[in-house]
Parts: sequence; C-alpha cells; structure tokens
Amino acid sequence: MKRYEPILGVLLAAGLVAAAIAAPWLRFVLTIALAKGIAVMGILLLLRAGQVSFGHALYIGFGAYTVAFLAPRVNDGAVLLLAAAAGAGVLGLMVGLFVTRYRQIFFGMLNLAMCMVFYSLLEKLYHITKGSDGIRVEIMPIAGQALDRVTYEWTVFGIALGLAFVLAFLLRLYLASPMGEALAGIKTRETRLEFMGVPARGVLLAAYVISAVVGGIGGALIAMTSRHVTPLLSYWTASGELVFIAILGGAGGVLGPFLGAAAYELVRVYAAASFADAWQMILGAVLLLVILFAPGGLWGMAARAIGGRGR
Amino acid sequence: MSGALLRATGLRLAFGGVKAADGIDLDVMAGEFLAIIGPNGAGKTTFINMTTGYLKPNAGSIAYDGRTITGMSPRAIVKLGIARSFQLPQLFLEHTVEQNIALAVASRHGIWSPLVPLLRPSYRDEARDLLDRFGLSAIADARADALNEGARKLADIAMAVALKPRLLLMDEPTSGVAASEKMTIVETLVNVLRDAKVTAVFVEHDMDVVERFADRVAVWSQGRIAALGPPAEVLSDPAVQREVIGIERHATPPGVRHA
Amino acid sequence: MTTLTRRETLAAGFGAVLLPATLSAQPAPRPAELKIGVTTFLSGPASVFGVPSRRACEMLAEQINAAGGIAGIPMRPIFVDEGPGTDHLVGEIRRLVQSEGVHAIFQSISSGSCLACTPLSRELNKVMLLWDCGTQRIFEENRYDYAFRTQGYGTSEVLAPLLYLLKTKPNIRTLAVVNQDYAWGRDSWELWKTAMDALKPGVRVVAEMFPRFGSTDFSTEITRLLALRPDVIYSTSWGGELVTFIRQATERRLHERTTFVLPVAEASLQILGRSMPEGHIIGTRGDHWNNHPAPANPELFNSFVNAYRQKFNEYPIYPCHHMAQAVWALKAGVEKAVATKGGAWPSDAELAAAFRGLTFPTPTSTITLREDGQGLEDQIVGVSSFNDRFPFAVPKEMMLYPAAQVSAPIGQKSTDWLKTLQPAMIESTGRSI
Amino acid sequence: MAEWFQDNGLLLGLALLDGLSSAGLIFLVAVGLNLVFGVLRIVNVAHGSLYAIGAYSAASIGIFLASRGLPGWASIPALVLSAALVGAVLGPLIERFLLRRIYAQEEVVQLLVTFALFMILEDVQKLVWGVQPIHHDQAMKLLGTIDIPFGADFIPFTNYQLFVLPGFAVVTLVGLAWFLRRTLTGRVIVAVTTDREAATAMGIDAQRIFLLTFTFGAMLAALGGALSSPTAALVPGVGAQTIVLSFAVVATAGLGQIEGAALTSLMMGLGRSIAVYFEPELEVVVPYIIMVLVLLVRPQGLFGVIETRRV
Repeated sequence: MKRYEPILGVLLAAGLVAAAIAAPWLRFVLTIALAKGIAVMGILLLLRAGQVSFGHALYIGFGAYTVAFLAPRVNDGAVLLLAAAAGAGVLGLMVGLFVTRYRQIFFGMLNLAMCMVFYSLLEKLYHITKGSDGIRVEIMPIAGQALDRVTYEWTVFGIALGLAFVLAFLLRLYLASPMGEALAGIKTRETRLEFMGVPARGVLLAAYVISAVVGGIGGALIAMTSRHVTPLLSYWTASGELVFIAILGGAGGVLGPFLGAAAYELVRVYAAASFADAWQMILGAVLLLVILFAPGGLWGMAARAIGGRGR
Repeated sequence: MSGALLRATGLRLAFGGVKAADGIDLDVMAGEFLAIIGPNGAGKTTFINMTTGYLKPNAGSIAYDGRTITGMSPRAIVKLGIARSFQLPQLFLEHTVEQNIALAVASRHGIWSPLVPLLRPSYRDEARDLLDRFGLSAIADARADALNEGARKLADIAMAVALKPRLLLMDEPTSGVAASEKMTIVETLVNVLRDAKVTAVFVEHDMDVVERFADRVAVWSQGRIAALGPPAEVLSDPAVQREVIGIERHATPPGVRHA
Repeated sequence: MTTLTRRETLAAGFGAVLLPATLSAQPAPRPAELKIGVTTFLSGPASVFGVPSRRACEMLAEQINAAGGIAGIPMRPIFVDEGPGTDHLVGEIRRLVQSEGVHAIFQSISSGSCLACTPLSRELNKVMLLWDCGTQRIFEENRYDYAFRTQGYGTSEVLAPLLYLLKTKPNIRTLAVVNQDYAWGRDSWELWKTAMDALKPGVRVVAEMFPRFGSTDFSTEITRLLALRPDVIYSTSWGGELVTFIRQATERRLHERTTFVLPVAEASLQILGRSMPEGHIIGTRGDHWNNHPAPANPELFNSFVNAYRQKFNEYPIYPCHHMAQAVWALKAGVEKAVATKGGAWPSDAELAAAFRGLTFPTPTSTITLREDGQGLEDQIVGVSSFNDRFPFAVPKEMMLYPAAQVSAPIGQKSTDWLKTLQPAMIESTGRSI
Repeated sequence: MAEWFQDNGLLLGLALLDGLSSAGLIFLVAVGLNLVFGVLRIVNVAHGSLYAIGAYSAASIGIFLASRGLPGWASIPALVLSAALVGAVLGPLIERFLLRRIYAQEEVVQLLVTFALFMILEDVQKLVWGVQPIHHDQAMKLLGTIDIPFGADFIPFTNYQLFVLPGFAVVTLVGLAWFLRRTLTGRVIVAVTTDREAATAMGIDAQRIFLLTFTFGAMLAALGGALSSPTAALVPGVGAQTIVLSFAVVATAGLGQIEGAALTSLMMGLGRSIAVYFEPELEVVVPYIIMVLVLLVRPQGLFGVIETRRV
C-alpha cells in the first residue's frame, strides 16, 4: 500500500487542480481543505503516539492571527507563512513542555484548556483583536510579487498544494525514521522506550512541536484564503473538527488528512446547500457511518479497494 | 572473572507492609551467569526493578562498575550498559519484530534522525543478524501483537541484547516457552551472551535450566537472600529443596503465564 | 421543492463546473427568476434571530411572487447558515455567486460575518444588502460600491435609548453594564460610554461585566448588582441570555432597585411574556414596534404583522422586520434600475448604482440609503408596559428619534462624533409619539 | 490583607453563596460524565446533548403539566421524573446500538462517535424544540426568595438556587457514594473503574455494567439539565457550552472519582463567582487555570490514583 501512496497523492492533487479550474468557488473550498489537511497531519502525528489533542485549533488560530496582525507591517505572504510557522513552533514548544508530561485524557483536556484560554483571550482583548468581529486580511504580495485577486487566489492554492506535498513527503520520512517509529512506540510500550535509553517525553515533544508548526501553517493559509480571522477558529469544536477529519480520512497514511479534509469540506458545503439547517446532522451521520462500517477511514477504504493493508 | 560488576548493599524496599527487599547484599561478578530463584512474591522482580531504576530503594545502594547508580533513571542506567528483559514481554505491539529490534539498535546510536528510515541497511542487517541468532528470522515481518508467548519472550530478550549491554537482567526468560523448545532456546541465548561477553542475571523457575546454565544461584525468600552459591551446592540443600523448589514445581507448571 | 432544484444545481456542480463562467461579461439577459442569497443563523444561539427572519423572507417572497414578482420576475431566496463560522461562510458566498448565480445577497446577522463578507461584494461585483448586522465599522472604515445597509446601525440604536434615559431620568448617578462577551457587547458599551461621557459627564460606572457568550446563569452578576444598587443597568444582551438574565433578576427583585436599559429587548419580550417588569427602557433596533401608534402605511404594516402571526402563530420580532426592509429595498432598487434602463435588465453595476441614495418605503416610515451605503432608520424607544392587546410587554411613552439626528455624519467615525455631542441634545432630539 | 478583608469580607460572603449554587450545577453535570469515563473510558461529548435534552424535556413536560392545571408543587418531582425518563430511554439506546459496537476500537474513535452523536443531537433538538428560547420557571417561582442581610442592606436569593440546586448536588453525592460503596452493583462499578482487566477476569459481566453505568450517567446529565431549566432559558447550543466545562472538571477530578468531581466543582464554582466580584474578565479562564494548577501538583487529578504499570 505504501508504494501506491505517491501515485495516489499525485492523482488526488490532479483531481483537486481539475476541480479548482473547473469551478472557481470550489477553488476556495479546496484551498481551505488543503490548509486543514496540513494541520490535521499534526493530529495524525500525535495519534501515532496514541494521544488525542482536543485543542489543536489553538495553533490554527495562532497561525491565522499571526498573519492578521503582521500583515499590515510585513506585507508579504511568504514571510508571513514562515512567521506563523515559527511562532506556532515556539508556542508549541512552550505548551508542549507542559502537556507532554501527561497522557490520554489529561493530555487531551490540557490541550483543550490551552485552546480555550487562547480563545478567551481573543475574545477578551477586544481592543487588540476586535473580539468576535475578527480582523480582515487584505490581498498581499507573495515573495515580493504584487498580485491581482485571481492570481493571488491561485497562488495561495498553489502554495497550499505545494506545501501539502512537501510536508506530506517529509512527514512520511519522519514516520518511518527512528524518531517516528519511537513515537508510535509511545502508544504501545512507553516504558520500554525508557528502558532502551530513549526519552519518551522528548520524542513526544518533538512530534508536538511539529504538529504545532503544521497547525500554524494551516492557520496561516486559512487566514490568507478566507482573508478574515475570528476567534471561532480556536473554539473547542474547531479542535474537534480536526480530530474528526483525521479519523474520517484515516490515520494510516499521510494522504488520510487530505482525503479527510477534502471530504469534510465538500460534504459540509453540499450538506449546507441542500439542507441549510441540518448540515450538522449530515456531517455527524457521515462520520458515524464511516466509523461503524469503514474502520480505517477513507484511506482504509482506498487501501482495501487497491487490495493492500491500510498501514 | 575479575571482581564485582554490580554490587548491591543493604537494599530495603517495602510496599505497604510487605517487605519486597529486606537487606539485600549481592555481588554480581563480571562475566558470570547468576540465577535467581525463589517463590512468587519473594522480591526477585523487585531486585531487577531497583537495579534498572524503575523502583527506588528505601535504603541501601547499588553500585555498577564502581559507580553508584541508586536513584538514577532507567534511561541513564541503560546508557551505562545495563539492559533488561521483562517477565511480561514489553514489545511495541504495532510494530513488526524486525522493527522492534531495529528500534533497540537505533536507540544505541541515538534516535534523533528524523528523515533517514529506521530500517536503513545498517540497522536492518544488525537486526536481521540478531533475529537469525535467536532463530526468529521466520517471524521478522510479523506484528508483535500476533506472536505467541514464546516468540514474544525471545523477541523481548533480543531487544535487550540489541542494546549491547555489559550486564543483562532477565525476568523469567523461559516462562511461557514450550517445554520441548526450552533447552534449545536457552542454549542459543547463552551462546549469544557468551559470544558478546555479557554478564547475566536471570530469574528462573526451571531448576533444570538453572542447574545446567547458571554459574551461581541465589535463593530469594521474603525479601532476603536465603542461600547463594554454585547450583549443585545450593540446589541440593534440603531446606532450599523443601521451601523453594518443592513449592515452585507444584505452584507453577511450565508454560503458564505469570501475571 | 426549492431544495430539490437546488440539489439538482449542486449535483450538476461537479459535472457542470466545466461550463465557462463567462456569463457575467455578456449584456445581462432578463433572468427567469431573481435569485437572492440570504445568510442568516440557522444553527447556534443566534438562530433565535435567524430562523424567524428566514420565515419572514420566505413569506414575503411568496406574497411578492403571487403579486407578480419584482419587476415582473419571481424572487427566490437561497439560505445559507452563518453558524459554522467565517471561513465556511466566505466560501458559501462564493458558491452563491459563482455556482448558484445569485443576483444579490442579503447578508448576515453577525457583525463578524458582515465584516468578513462585505469585501467580497467588491471582488465579486455583486450587490449586498446588509440586512441585520449593526457594526459601525463596515461603512466607517471602508467604502463599498456594491454594499448597502437597509436598516439602522449600532450608533443610533445605542444613542436613542441613552437620550431617552437622560431625558426621562436626568438625575442618574451610577450605572452598571452587563453585556455578552463578544463584539456587539463590547462595541455597544464603547458607544454608550463615549456618548454618556459627552452628554452627562460624571456618571459613575460601578461595574463592567461581560459574562461569557452563551452563559446560562447570571446569579453571581445579579447578586453583585443587588449589592451595588446602581441607578441604571445597561444591557444590550439578546436571545436566551436576555431572557435568563431578566427572569433571574426579576425573581430577586433587582428591577425594584434599578432601571434597566435594554436596547434590543424587543426580540425577547414575547418569550418573557408577563415576566418582563414594567417601567424599564426598551428598544427594537429601529421603529418597527408591533404597537407602533402611527405607522406610515397602516394597512401594509398590519397585513405583514397579521400574515406572519397567522402563519407562525407568533408576532414578528425585529429581525423579521429587518428582513422585510431588505426585501422592500430590493424591490425598490431593482424596479428603479429596470426603470432607468427603460425596461431592460440592469447589469450588476447598474443595479448597485440604483441603490445609492435610494429611499424606499417601509410600513412604518421610509428609509434612505445614504451616500456611504448606511441606511437611515428612525429609532423608537419607550418604557415597558402591558395592555390588553398584547400578551407581552410593549413600550409606552414612546419617543421617536429621526435617524439623521442619531447617526454619525458621513465620513466621521461614530466614536469621534459621539465625543462631540452636547448635553443640549438631550432636550432637542426626538419627539413623543 | 486584613484591611482588604474588612472591605470585601461581606462581598466574599455573597460570592460564597453564589459559588455554592453554581458549583451544585457544575457537579450535577460533571459527575455523570466522570462516572461514565471511569467505567467505559469514553469521554462522552454527547453528554452535553443529554444535558440539553433533559432540560428541554423538563421544560416541555412542565409546561404541559401546568397547562393541565397540575398544582405547582408537582413541578419539582416533574423535573426529576423527566430526567429519569430521558436517561432511561436515550442511555440504553446509545449504549446498545452505538457504543457497544466500538468498545474494541481505539479511544479516539470512541470519542469521535460521541462527537458525531453530539452533532446529530444538536440538530435533533432544533427540529423538536425549535430555536426560540424556551423557559418554564414554575419551580423557581414557587419556592420564592430569602433575604440575606448584607450590612444595612439585604440581598434576595431564590430558594431554588440557594438551597435546591446545592441540595440536589449533595444528595446526589451522598447517594452515589453510598451506592458505590455499599451496594454490590456499586462495588462492581468501582472495581471496573480501578482495574477493568482484573474485574473482567473475575467474571464480572462488563457489558451489563457498561449499560448500567451509561444509563446512569445519561440520567445524571439529564438531571443536571432538568434542574437548570427553571433558572435558564433554553436555546440551541446550550449543550456545547455546558460540556466543555465538564471536561475540565473530569480531568481535574481524577478518573471516575465522584468526591474529586465534587471538590473540583466547588473550586470552580467558587473561583468563578469570586472572579465575577473582583476581576470579572478572568471568570471564563478560572476553571482552566484551576485545572492546570491542580494537574501541575497532582498529575493524576485531585483524587486520581497513580497507575503503576507492572513490568
């Protein structure tokens, strides 16, 4: 199955590009999906260690607000992306030093707590953040190039796609490396790691920081795409949504997050369009069906269709 | 053999009212195979746990290679060259056997390489070689959670050996192994360890194994060492036979998993 | 029925996406129906506004279509939920324009949604009528050619009750605020405080409380207010929170120790029923009280209110009236644009031009869309009371504040303008009705 | 310091009364969640929905009974009855048809099943009860108020909030403690909480205990909702708001510890009400600050037991 991953990745990317060319409004939805997919890779990483973060919307929100705050001063998308990634990494390190001491529900709920504190700050510091009104992000030059709107949107889409590819590739390497495999070891036999001289907490912390960085990148891309950031990006349900996408896509491979995110956004759009006041129910039902009848998520389904194992 | 590699002095540890270690004094000589026998609850595993840093003694000290290691973390102790295997095999259940061993190999070198595969040629070769010597080649690609008890046990020991320790502590290496294979497996194990010049301490219930492979045997009873000496001498002691071996042979038929 | 057609459009979505999206460049042909995208809350706490407004919209569309449509074309509203947040909503606006091909968009209850989506009117060259959100930031911080607000806004909606308070209770000395902790709660407090400091300097603010949005228990806040005994308690809360607050407060007789000023109370009065205490200042974000003593067009007013009551077994609340204003503005604007072109269908730019400076009739009065896009809607404030006609509190001793007098002039920021207000304004502004 | 107390002592006294009442409500919701988590090891996100449905049902039943001319005193037993009804109907349905199918799966999957259920139930509530605030405060009105002296002044409190809510919380706490310690079923539940493997090895019918506990937890959630309904108007989204605080309580209290839940609720209730008096902007983050502080000192939660792994 692993062998097919690159081919499937290219196919998926080609499908996304075709859809984005064909329907301009889908381009927007798919850019958001790519951004969320990138963020969900971080969730996937933590899931490898058997840990569920119920607060990673913190890093989405942080990345998005980094762009919104810095855009008037540093008017360049490329620099802002880097800044968001670096900022989220530093934040992830600080939070991670604390939360990686905990496992299971404590890990999940402490992340949730951090996320909710950040959310409250965004709401409370009204004079800086404009509260729930949020901050608008204007179209900005990227890598020194001033762009008109359509080119800008295509560029952000392209960046999201390119980053998705690069990051997924790196993540794939990471997961197969000693660091990545030791991470998976935390899930099944954390004590053994210690008896092999491997600091389990350090392994988890490294993964946590990476998950924060990709979260920050995802958030920055969302801000550059929707061009308006609000505290809702960091509400606890948004964190739940990330875990939702991870499981919907399947935790078996690096394509899972992107399959999940694309499916999630499309189902939501189509459900909202067809049943504007019951889209939540439809999303919930889809997730329930996938969990009950397609364990391994969409990636698992794809894997079975091709005839290999999910992992 | 030259002097003590490990020296425990006056170790005491109690859980609630139970004295798991009640003044343990023990020297483990470099290069020897020391067997630990005794009834369940005598504190055998506790001794291993204290030596490897998992439990901290209430009193007493442990010196390794002339250096005090009491109170050090398991991680730091491993780095000094003390490895252990477990009564309940501690494998990474979602990894293959080969990956398990390779992770142990990798941890010797430091695992902080995020982009080179775990199963790089050098680690893979070393892991394969080890599996070969343990006779586990056939199940190298099986997931650890799919193994039978005996294979788990061996893989668990192989992981400890992959750490290239100078001192290896094994907690019941043959429990769960089918009686018919037991001698062959132990023989293999002993050869591997002798080749690598590893000093070994092992908790063992099978007196045949003890008799045949141990250089010395220590008898544990209620947190104390009741007897210590060459197997022939100790095992023929009637008191030991009555209080330890007799109970042992009835209480735990071979192959039963100790929880 | 509408769902089905929409689903067909969507089913076509993936297949028919290959159609060239060049329609907008052509001289606009007369459409078979006038499609209107409507963003409103269909989930979450603010659906208390969203769902009634959606009903009002559907009802009016039915009525208008039965009477021949707008400029001879039937209108069809397509609803989108604001609930999931702005990143979703911004995508939905694009879908409405680029996939559904809507001709105009009625936009948003939440200020956050409006701030996020209004800039899209510029990018997509689509007329947007801001039908309910109140933030003053929209037209004070930006200029939009395609966006218009068909109702009043925060500045007038806060200033009118303040003027009413200062006129009827000139001797107040202390005040406390309990607002929801989100942009409107904070904004409406800033506007109030700025205006109050200008109109009656020296009123002491004894407590500023912003309980979490969606709180279900205000007992602690109420205890503190009971202990503080402020002359006035100001709250722009709405929905379930206002209902909860008033019930918990009246049960503990807080209303006997203070005067409430509740600028958006109207939407909650039916639910509160007899639990609403009498003699407190209430507003409706406009002039559309169901007991308006002298609406400009009584037949139209009564027919709207009665039709809504008959259909949904409750009185329309202010978001219904706001939605109706958007529909009437749309009708007036489209018909004006078509007339200007001598009966031909206008382009998007021509349609937008028709809205600038447009004055359209509402059942109670008229609303003029100012040069900057802001609508001028009169404000009526009164004190809560009960009569035989309504099973819930309605205002009495009403004062009408003409919109022009309680809105910041074009080009001036509300907070700057409010600082310049003179105490004399308290007497000179507004008239009893 | 002493001076501060002289100035604010009376206020602190009021804050204490308010804190007790709000702690009672927090406890009633959180204790069910904690119990379920202790036994099933599932963080039941849908607990919030059960709370909301309990509240809505109680209000509906109350309104119905009032319209039938039932005497006012009946409104309080009606609250309890409707909670029992909701729990007894929905609890077994959810456990039997959803949760039972996924006990073997990973924790995150179990969590997401309840998240999906939560999304579905959010829309179901909307379909059944509409979006307009619903309230029925007969019970609160019936019991009247009591004047608490405050210096020369007095402060009216509702008897319902001051006595009934904390009273129910205390009764629930004592009743639960008695049930868990003194009855066979209760002891079995405790046994499963502390060591599931050992308990099942001893021949305990885990499925029956799971069903029982979940139903019980659902009843407690519904009871929390029902008891809150006389004081609060019910609107869509009330479940999401409530559940996130309960998460914090569970993590802080320690695995399945009812006394821990009680103490945590008390700390959070008091913390919040004190914040309202002296630093209202902190009110929202107080529960999370408490949680972080507690876990810093006691990583396993207030009353949690450190799980030592045998090696």
